[in-house]
This record gives sequence, C-alpha cells and structure tokens, in this order.
Amino acid sequence: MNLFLFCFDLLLSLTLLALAVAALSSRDPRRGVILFITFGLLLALVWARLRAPDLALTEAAIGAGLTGALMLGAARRAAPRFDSEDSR
Amino acid sequence: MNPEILITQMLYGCIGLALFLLGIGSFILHEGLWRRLIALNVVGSGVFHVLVAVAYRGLEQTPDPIPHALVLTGIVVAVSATALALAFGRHLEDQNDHA
Amino acid sequence: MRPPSLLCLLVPLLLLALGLSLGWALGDGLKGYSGERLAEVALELVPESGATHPVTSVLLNFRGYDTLLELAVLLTALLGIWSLGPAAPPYPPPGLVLASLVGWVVPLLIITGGYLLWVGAYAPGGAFQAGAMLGAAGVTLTLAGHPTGGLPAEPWQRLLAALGTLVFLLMGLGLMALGSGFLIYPKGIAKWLILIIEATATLSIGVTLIAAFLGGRPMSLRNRSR
Amino acid sequence: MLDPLALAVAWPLLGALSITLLPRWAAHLGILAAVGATLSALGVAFAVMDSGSLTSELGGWKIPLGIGLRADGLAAAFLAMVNLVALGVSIHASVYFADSKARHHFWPLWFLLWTALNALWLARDLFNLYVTLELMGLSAAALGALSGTRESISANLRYLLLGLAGSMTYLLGVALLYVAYGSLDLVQVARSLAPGPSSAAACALMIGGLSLKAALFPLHFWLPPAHASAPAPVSAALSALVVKAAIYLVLRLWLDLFAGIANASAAMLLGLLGGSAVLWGSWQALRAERLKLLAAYSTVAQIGYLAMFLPLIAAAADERGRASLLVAWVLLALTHGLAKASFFLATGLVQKTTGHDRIAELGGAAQSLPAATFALGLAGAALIGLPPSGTFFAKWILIQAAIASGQWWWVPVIMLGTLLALGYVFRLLARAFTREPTPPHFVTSARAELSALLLAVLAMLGVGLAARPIANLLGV
Repeated sequence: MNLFLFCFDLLLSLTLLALAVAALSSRDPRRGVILFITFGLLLALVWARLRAPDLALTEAAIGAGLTGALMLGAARRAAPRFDSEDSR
Repeated sequence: MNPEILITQMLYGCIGLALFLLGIGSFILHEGLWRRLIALNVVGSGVFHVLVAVAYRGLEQTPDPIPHALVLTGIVVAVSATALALAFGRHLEDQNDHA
Repeated sequence: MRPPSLLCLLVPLLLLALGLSLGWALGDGLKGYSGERLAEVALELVPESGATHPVTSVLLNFRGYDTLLELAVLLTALLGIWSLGPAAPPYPPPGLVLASLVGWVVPLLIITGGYLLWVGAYAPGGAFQAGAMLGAAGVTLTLAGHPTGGLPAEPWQRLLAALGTLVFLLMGLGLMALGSGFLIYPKGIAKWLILIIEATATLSIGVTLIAAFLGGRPMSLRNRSR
Repeated sequence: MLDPLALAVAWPLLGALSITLLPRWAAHLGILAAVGATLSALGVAFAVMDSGSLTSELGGWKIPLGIGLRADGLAAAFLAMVNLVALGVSIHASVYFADSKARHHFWPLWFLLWTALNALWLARDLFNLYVTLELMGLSAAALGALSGTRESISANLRYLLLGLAGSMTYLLGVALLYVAYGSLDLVQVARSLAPGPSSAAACALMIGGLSLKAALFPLHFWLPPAHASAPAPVSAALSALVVKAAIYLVLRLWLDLFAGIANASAAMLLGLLGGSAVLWGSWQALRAERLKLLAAYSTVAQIGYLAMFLPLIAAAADERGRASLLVAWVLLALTHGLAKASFFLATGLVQKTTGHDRIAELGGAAQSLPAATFALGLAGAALIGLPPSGTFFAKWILIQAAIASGQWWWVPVIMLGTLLALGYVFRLLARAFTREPTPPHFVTSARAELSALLLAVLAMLGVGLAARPIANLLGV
C-alpha cells in the first residue's frame, strides 16, 4: 500500500484535529474565529484530496469564508466587551 | 473492497467522528454564543467529514455523488443557522447596551 | 461562570466512550455492506438527468426536492434576521489601497461566479459555489464601507431572495399541471430547466448571503414605516 | 398527474413566497394560503381514508435515488390535525397581529413553518427529514422571538442552538445508516436493518437528537422559557405542533425503522424518562405563576405520556394490543395538539385584554372574558382527560395495557399526573371564576375567540367521538 500517501493523510488529519482543538479552546473570540477559518480552509484542502472539489470550493467559500466573515463581523463588536471582561 | 480505500475511509471517518465529539463536548462545557457557535460549526464539519470520507472510493474512481450533495445542502443550512444565531446575539447585545 | 469540575471530568470520559463505540460502528458499517451501492445507480443515470456532473444531477434532479427545501431554509434565515430589526451601521470607508483593491476584486468574484455557474453542468461548480462568489463580492463591498453591499432597495431584495425558491417551486407545480408530475423534468428540456433553476438559485443564494451579512432589515423599510 | 402529497407541501410554501414578495397583502394572502393548505392536507387525509397509503416518488426517480413522500394512516391523521390547528392559529393571528409591527414578519415565517410541518409528516427519506427539521427549527425560533423582548430572544436563541445540536446528532445517525445500508429511504433501510453496532449507534444518535428537539425529560429545560415568551399564536403552534413533530418522529423511527433492534430495555429507558416528565412537568405546571408557563410545563408532561407508550408497545402481547396502543397514542397526541393550541390562544386573549398572564391576578376573568375562559376550561378538561376527550380514552387504554403487561408502576404515575393536571387546571379556573369588580370586556374579537373555542370543542368532543374513524385510518 502507498505508505507515502498514508503518512500525508495522517499528517493532514492530525493538523486538522489540532486546529479544531485550538479553535474550540480559545478564550478570545477573534483568535477563536481566525483559528476556525484556518480549520475550514484546511478542511477544504482535505476534501479536495478526497476527490470532492465541489465541496472543497463550497467549504472554502461558505464554510470558512462567509461563516468566518459573519463571525468576525460580530467579533468586531464583541471584542471590546471581551477585553473589558478580561481586564476585570 | 480494496483495503487501501477502506483504511483511508476509516482514518478520515474517525477524524470526522472526533471532530463531532470535540464540538459536542465544547458545546456542553463552554458558555457564550461565540464558543457555542464555533462548537456547532465544528460538529457540523465533523458530520460532513464523515460523509465525504465514506463517499471516497479511491483516487481512480468517481466518488459517490450522493453524500457530496448531502454535504452541500448541509453546509448551506449550517451557514443559514449561524447567520440567524448571530443576528439573535447581536440584538441581545443591543438590548443590553440600551438597558 | 465556570462549569462545575465534575462535569469537566465526566463529559470527556463519556464522549471518549461514545467515540470508541461510534468508531466501531463506522468500521462495522464500512466493512459489512454488500448490496448494490446507491452510487452505482446514480452514476449510471447521470446522463439522463440533464447535467453531466454527478453532484449537480443529484442536487437539482434526483434530490431536487431537498434543494428546494434547502433554499427555503436560506430564505427563513434571512426573514428571521429581518424580523429582529434594522441592519448594523455600515463599516467606515476604506483607505485608498483597499478601495482600489475592491474595484478589482468585486468584478473578479462576480465573473468567477458566472463561470462556476456555467461549468456546473459538467464540472465541479454550480449554483451554490456561484452564489457563494456573489455573496463574497457583496461582503467585500460591505467591508469597504458600502452600506448595502451592492444590494438594491428592499422590494427588489425580497424578490431576489425569494426568486430561487419561487422559480423552482413554480416549475415543479407547472410541470405537475402540464401532466408530467411534481419536479419531473421532461428529458429533452431538462438541461435548460436545470440551468434556469441554477441561475435563479445563484442570484438568491448570493443576495441572501449578502443580506444576512448586513445583519438586519434594509434601511428603506424602516424609513418608510416611520 | 396531480400529486396530492407534493401539493400539501407546495401550498404553504407558495403562500410564504407570495407574502415575502407582497408584504402589504400579508393578512389576505395569509388567509388564502391557510385555507388552501388546509384543504390540500384534508384532501390527502380523505384520500388515505378511502384508498390506503399514498406514496409518490418526486422527480420521477425510483426510490432510493429519488426522494419519496408517503402518507399512511398515522401521517394522515397528524396531517389533518396539524392543518386544522394551523388554520385556527392563522385566523387568530390575523386578529392578534392586526395592528402590530410584527405582522410583516409573522406571516412568511409562519408559512415556512407550516411547509416544514407538512413536509415532515409526509417525508420518508431520512436526509429529507433532516432538512425539514432544520426548516422547522429555524422558522420556529425566528417566530418565537417575534415578541422582541430580551427574554424571548435569549430563550429562542438557546432553542435554536440546541435544536441545531439535536439535528446534527440526528444527521450523524443518518450518515452511519447510509454507510451501512447504502440507502436513505426509511422503508428500504428498515427492511435491511440488522442488529449490530452501526444500527445500534445510529438508533441512539437519531433518537437522542430527536428527544432533544422533542423536549423529553431531562432535555426539556429549553422549552418552558421559549414557549412562554413567544407571542400567543406562535406559542400555540410551537407547543401543539412543533414539539409534537419531533416526538412523532421518535415514534415513527422507533416503530418503523428500528423495529428490528429496538429492545425492551431501551424502550423502558425512554418510558422512565417519560414517566419522570409526567411527574416533573405536571408539578411545575401546578407551581407556575404565569398562565403561559403553566401551559408550557403541561406540554413537557404530555410529551412524557407519549414517551411512556414505548415500553408498553414493546411489551404488548399481540398485534391487537399493539394496535390499540397506537390508536391511544394518536388520540392523546391529537387531543393535546388541539387542546394546547386552544389553551394558548385563549391565554393570548387574556393577555391582550388584561395586559398580563399572572394566574394570581386573573380574578373575574370569567365575567370579563367569558369566551376565553370557556375555551381555557374546555381545553383544560381535555388536557386532564375528562370523558369524552381523546385523552380519557388514551389514558384508559394505557392503564389497561400497563396492568395487562405487568408493568403496574405506570398506573400510579398516570394517576398522579392526572391528579396534578386536575390541580393546575382547577387552580386556574378557581381564580378566573372569583367574583371581582372588574370592568367588563365582552366579546373582544369574535374571530379570535371563535378559533380558540372551536379548537377546544374539537379537542374535548371531536377527537374522542372520531376515535372509530381514526382507528380505521390507522388500519386497525
């Protein structure tokens, strides 16, 4: 079996998991959202590898891009709130 | 079935399951709209990832188009729900500010 | 407020147990199946569907009803957002560099959207990807300080947002009235019907995504109701 | 070829779209679409009564490639009830929202919810069910937040998020089934379902996700605040129809899809949760200080009764016992749907006239709001299960089945639940009937009162008297 491909798969998967954990455990909204967007982009890459280019495109544009933009737009408002909560 | 394909499906499928569970855990344990929405989106990505993984049938063969269509539908539904939830959140914040 | 520590310990343990059993279940499912795969049936019938790209065939023909309801979900989200109140204040106008960048990026995104819509019939692409590109163009405009992200006045927004679902539904009903059956495309014109549905769905998806990003009812309605 | 099943979904969707395009005509178009949708749904129900189950393959592709719709007796009975209630709610809403800012927003969202409900009863494709669940969840949350108060927005945000978690869990179960059986069609998967880890895991995920949406104890915590803070017509729809849709799916999957693997101990677990829901919900309803909160907790209890049937159905000795339990289940669910809708609509009238819904200050309501109080009383009697309501027959069959199968411990639970229900309904009526010098408001709006009253009468008399036709419809 193709060992090289398997190692590549394993590496991709572990990075994906690590990004998810980082996004989920971040306490700062902006950081969390940016990590989530990165996660979404990597997920799109993985789906391209799994021969799903349609999904990769959609995930990059909607799953990561638009969802991320929506969340960042809201994070812009929530960030000062968060900072003041943090300093308290 | 080709064992190589099975291993790939299994690897990515399990990663999808792990994403689902991580998201659910974070959804239960963390508070705040932020973290819950990120958690739900990770949950969704996990489920979609399982579907993409099982649709894979080797590099040479055309993958199963049905799970792909389901995932496309799911992604659009997920972004709709996220947008609605964020609008709810924004109006709660506005009301807090006015109060 | 921090959740109680018992929960912090218990939840991961439970999830781990659940994960192991789910992994087992997935492995069992992947190995165990020995019947005819739906994939084979679908791929075989793709030529009859009016599109040559399998995913497009499934989305707009085999499982078109799902897509119809999904467009309704998108519309629901938008109407829900509008019901909550007016849009957020616009972003501040951008600097010179960003403004000229926007002038490049927006047309590029729209052209990409049109391209994706067209190739969707035979290659990766289609209404969702194209709609996402339109959405991205509008989001870029909004971020650059455009108050409505390039969207027209409210009645037009309503029309554009509902258009995809409306055309899809009316086509289904019309085919039923003509004796063909709900969403049953006659073989010869299936290709064109799918293209019409995709084009209108692209517009609706794009407009809905932009309007959702704006986050509230268009300003015009608020002014009028005052 | 006219497809009545597709028409039942298309009508309300067409209504939603036309109102979206022409918001000025919302109320007129709304009534038109409501009548059309109700007629098309009743048409389906009568067709099923005449000629048995209907199936249609949408898009002309054979199941499992295409998506199937199906109306059997169970689906037809619910479709008829849901559309009658929805028609009543629409008529009531045309008065309730007549001069409110929310009217532009209510109508299109309401018809989207209606679309989701009709699509859900008719669906037989597991993924299609996911889409209808999401359509239902999103439109229900948006409608619930229409009152615009802080309370309602935060309660419905929580409902939205939990609903999403529930439907995602359901979807993972569907994915596992697709992996193992290569189909999304409920009937086909059920035919090839074999005991094993993947079917068990799928069962747990799907039933679990739906229980969250159905507010089955202890996952009910989101329901009371969400239903108590919504505008009254919306509360009626949420409590009577939306929650019912989720518990209907639990039963549907349990009996149709997972019949081969659903074992007695799992059924017992769901039954025990149901029993706890009955006791906890009724107790909380008795303690509630506001009318809408009382009604919402009573819904938690009623969902509990519906879950309590599962272990008894599993233990039923023969096919006849099973069938009569199924009829009882439907009677209970239909009566609750009608009665709870009427209860909430009447509450809305009380709230509109008096400006509040605090039970302690309801004194004199019977004098000032005779029609609404009468509707509350009738709906309350149907909720308790006084004869000849459907609840009475349902509880009777339930108790008989519990004794026959040796599961005697359900009997005290039912008794206690009924006593508590008597308590909370009479506490409310006693308040309403006290003589107090209140300014009289006779008929506030005939249209609004009539829909509440008619639904209450249907709940109290209609379902019980129609028990025979309903049993015929279910093929017993």
